[in-house]
Amino acid sequence: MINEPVLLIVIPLFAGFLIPIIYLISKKAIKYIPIIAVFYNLFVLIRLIQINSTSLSYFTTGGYKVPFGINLIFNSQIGIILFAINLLALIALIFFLKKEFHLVNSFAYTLGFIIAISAVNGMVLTGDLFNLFVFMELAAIAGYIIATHKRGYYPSFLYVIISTFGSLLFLLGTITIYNVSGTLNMASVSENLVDVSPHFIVVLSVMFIVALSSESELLPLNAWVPKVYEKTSITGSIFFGSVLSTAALFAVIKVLVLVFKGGYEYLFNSLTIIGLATLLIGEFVAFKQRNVRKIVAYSSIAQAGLIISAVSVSLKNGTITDSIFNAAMFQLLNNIFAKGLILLGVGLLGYYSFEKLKGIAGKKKFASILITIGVLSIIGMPPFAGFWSKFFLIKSLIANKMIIFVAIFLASAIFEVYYYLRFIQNMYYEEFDSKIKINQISAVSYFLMISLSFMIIYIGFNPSSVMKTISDIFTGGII
Amino acid sequence: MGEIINYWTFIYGPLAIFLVGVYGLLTQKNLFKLVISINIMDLGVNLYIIALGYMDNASAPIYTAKLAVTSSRFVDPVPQALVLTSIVISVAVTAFVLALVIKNYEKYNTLDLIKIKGIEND
Amino acid sequence: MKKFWAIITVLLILFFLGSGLIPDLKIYKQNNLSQKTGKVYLNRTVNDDSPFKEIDKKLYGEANDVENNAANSVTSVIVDYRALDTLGEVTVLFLAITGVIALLGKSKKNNRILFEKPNYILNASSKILLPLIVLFGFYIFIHGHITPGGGFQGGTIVAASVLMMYFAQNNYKLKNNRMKVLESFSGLSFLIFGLLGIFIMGDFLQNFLELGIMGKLFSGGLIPIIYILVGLKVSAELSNVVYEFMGEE
Amino acid sequence: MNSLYIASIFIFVVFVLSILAIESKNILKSILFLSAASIFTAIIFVVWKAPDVAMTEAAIGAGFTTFLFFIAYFKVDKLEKEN
Repeated sequence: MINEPVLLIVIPLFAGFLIPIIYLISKKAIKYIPIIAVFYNLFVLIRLIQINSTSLSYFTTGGYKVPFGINLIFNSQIGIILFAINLLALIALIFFLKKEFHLVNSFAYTLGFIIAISAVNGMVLTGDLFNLFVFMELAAIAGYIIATHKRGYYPSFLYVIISTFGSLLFLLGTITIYNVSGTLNMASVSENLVDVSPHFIVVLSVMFIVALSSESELLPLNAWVPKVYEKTSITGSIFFGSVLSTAALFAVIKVLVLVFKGGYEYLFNSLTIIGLATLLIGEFVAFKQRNVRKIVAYSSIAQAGLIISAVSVSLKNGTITDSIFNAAMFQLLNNIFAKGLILLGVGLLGYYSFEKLKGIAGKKKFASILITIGVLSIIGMPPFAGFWSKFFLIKSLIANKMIIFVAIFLASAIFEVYYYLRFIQNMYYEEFDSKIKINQISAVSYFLMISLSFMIIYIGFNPSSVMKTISDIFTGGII
Repeated sequence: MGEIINYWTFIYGPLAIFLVGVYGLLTQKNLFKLVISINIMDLGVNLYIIALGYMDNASAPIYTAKLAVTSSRFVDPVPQALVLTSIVISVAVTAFVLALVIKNYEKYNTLDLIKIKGIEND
Repeated sequence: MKKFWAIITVLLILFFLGSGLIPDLKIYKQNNLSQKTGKVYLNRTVNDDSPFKEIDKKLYGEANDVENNAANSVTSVIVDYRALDTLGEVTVLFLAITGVIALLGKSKKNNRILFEKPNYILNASSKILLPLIVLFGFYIFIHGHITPGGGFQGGTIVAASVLMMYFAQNNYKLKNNRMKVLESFSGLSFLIFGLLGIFIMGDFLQNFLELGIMGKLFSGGLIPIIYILVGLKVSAELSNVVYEFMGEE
Repeated sequence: MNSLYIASIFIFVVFVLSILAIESKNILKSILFLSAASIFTAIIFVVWKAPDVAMTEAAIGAGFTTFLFFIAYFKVDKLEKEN
């Protein structure tokens, strides 16, 4: 039994390269390869989490020593995030193969999805700047293909343009770092970035933030998000909402922690402002929408802003303020499940605009209840998971005297509660339009939704144990 | 004068080419032109990367019989490897996005970004 | 007016980038390799105890105990030191081309681009040239570890021969399924060699073959094998792009 | 010193060509200007002692990308004529 994290990248790639050969033999058989690959991935991940402790381990590739060869970084914290991402990917994949396989050129999308999983794992695992660029580009190309799932050619084009601009900026920043510090390894960059001027760090970090903002849905380059969410399929929306954005956010956090950890206070201050601005603008625009997918898209942007600003607040003093950082990680983890549940549930109902979803709870009771669980978790109602992450976040922020931050956060939360409750109210208390055809929801889909809501409720009822696990893992040992 | 030429050649020139691409992204509305802008940005970035690896009086990083003794008078091979990767990635993206341009034309019957936006919003 | 604001924006960005970068960028005259990864790669001393030391021995044609034996240092970086990048890069191309096939494959009703009918000389000479071009492409990627060039360049040249056939003969049709099999096969072999590295040596893509003497054709362990696989993959992929873009009859 | 002047002049040429590629009204001309800029970039790479990159840029950047652009342009052109 090999216990190398590189398997998480290699196994989906192997499945991806196998698919074209299998396709020539039997067109149906390609359904099962990705599922086997992701199951095996989850199995490997459980083994890895058991074996590796909370401290950071470096895994070399090619047999070359750490600062010189490409290395992957892993500890059980990264393992948990990866586990959640892969689980969501598995759910989306099962749903895709069950329900949307007939939609379009099934071959390309199956392949795109499985390679996207590999790329996303690579983004989370890699400890090398240029390697991160390559995996980001791979994930982005998979994203372009997934975005065209329902003939969304224009959103996909927009996404290509914006994301390519971002990745070219990232390349500029990477090579500038290489020129100054002489290395591409994230951990040793920060050791070698000592005697450079503050102005240089500002320019460099602005480059990186703008570059990484396109994939992680942060402010300057996130114009593609609502358009792509609106036009893509259910699988696509889960992929963008729960899988890709989480991995990209984690990549941003990794770059921040590893490369810029040397106490650049102004950088983290400005990042906090960017994050809070993203939060406010996202919530404010979501407030005006009357289409569930657009609401989730803008709320997803807002959540990204919240997490980034919390992380940068926690990094401000040159060391990591554990309590804030852990709460932000908890929030990141909760968002994966809640957003996935809402997108899946609404996708299964088949309608996205408020007009068509009027009173649908009367006809589809169980599905509506499951969606409501996701919504309540995202807006932070007890006893669901989202409540506890927000609670811990506010508690730790107040303990660190970040009153303004808390005020902005609470103000945005009011917007969020309002528009999500309006959606719930619309589902439950409006008159059902009898002309609207109701979709049948199969047992498999129910099973997927129930498993997601089970996760949310489980975390919701055992917050202290989960938080304890998280803080055990995250405290001190963070990357 | 020499300094100015240095700065132009190694930093401002490549950055200027990159920014010409950015200018294209900001002003153009034909889909083909946008793809061309991206390619120009790519040229600028590649030039910048190679420029940072360049040294005077150094030779290409290939060992040959003539350059028998190892010395540090080689150009840095890392930026060259990175540029090779980035060129291949850029041609992959270009192939995909050109296919998208064709599909966009098939769907909307126009290549004008603003008109497509108008059709989308209707 | 839009152009004016665009120019202003661009100039601001240029000023911002330039002002921050220049004082700290060691531009080319001071650009020494002494503390850079590039020097370690050049000296082939990554796994030594003191990687940044000055070495002063003849490598080409003599050294057979160097850790990475490709005479072309760029190749050694791409295929060996940073091989995971190359795996990702090859996959990017593979995935993008799958996307192209997915997008263009549907609308194939009489969509072939026809140019003026080629005359007899073009028709006949292209048949003679085809094996020569393919041979040249193969030469480039087989010698990727000794001379400039390698899998990507050679693969493009092979794909260019397919393009030439499309231009020179109006009824030419590529057997694209074979190309897909070749593409998958070379990708899988790349991964299998990488996994063999784990099984035999303990690290993904670690070299487990004899290194030989630098500068010889049979040297460098896994490097030529992987670069040949990359070359085959790239030529198959780009040929498929040519096929998709030129369209069927 | 000599190579510096050569490189600076070629960079200026690439700069001008890229402006022409952006500003040209005709798409075909734009594509040709882009292709020319790629070729000059490849020459700069040779001057800067990067033969591998120069080969890649010439084969992939200048050659293959230009082909892709042309075919895409002709396809759109054909669709335009059919309508």
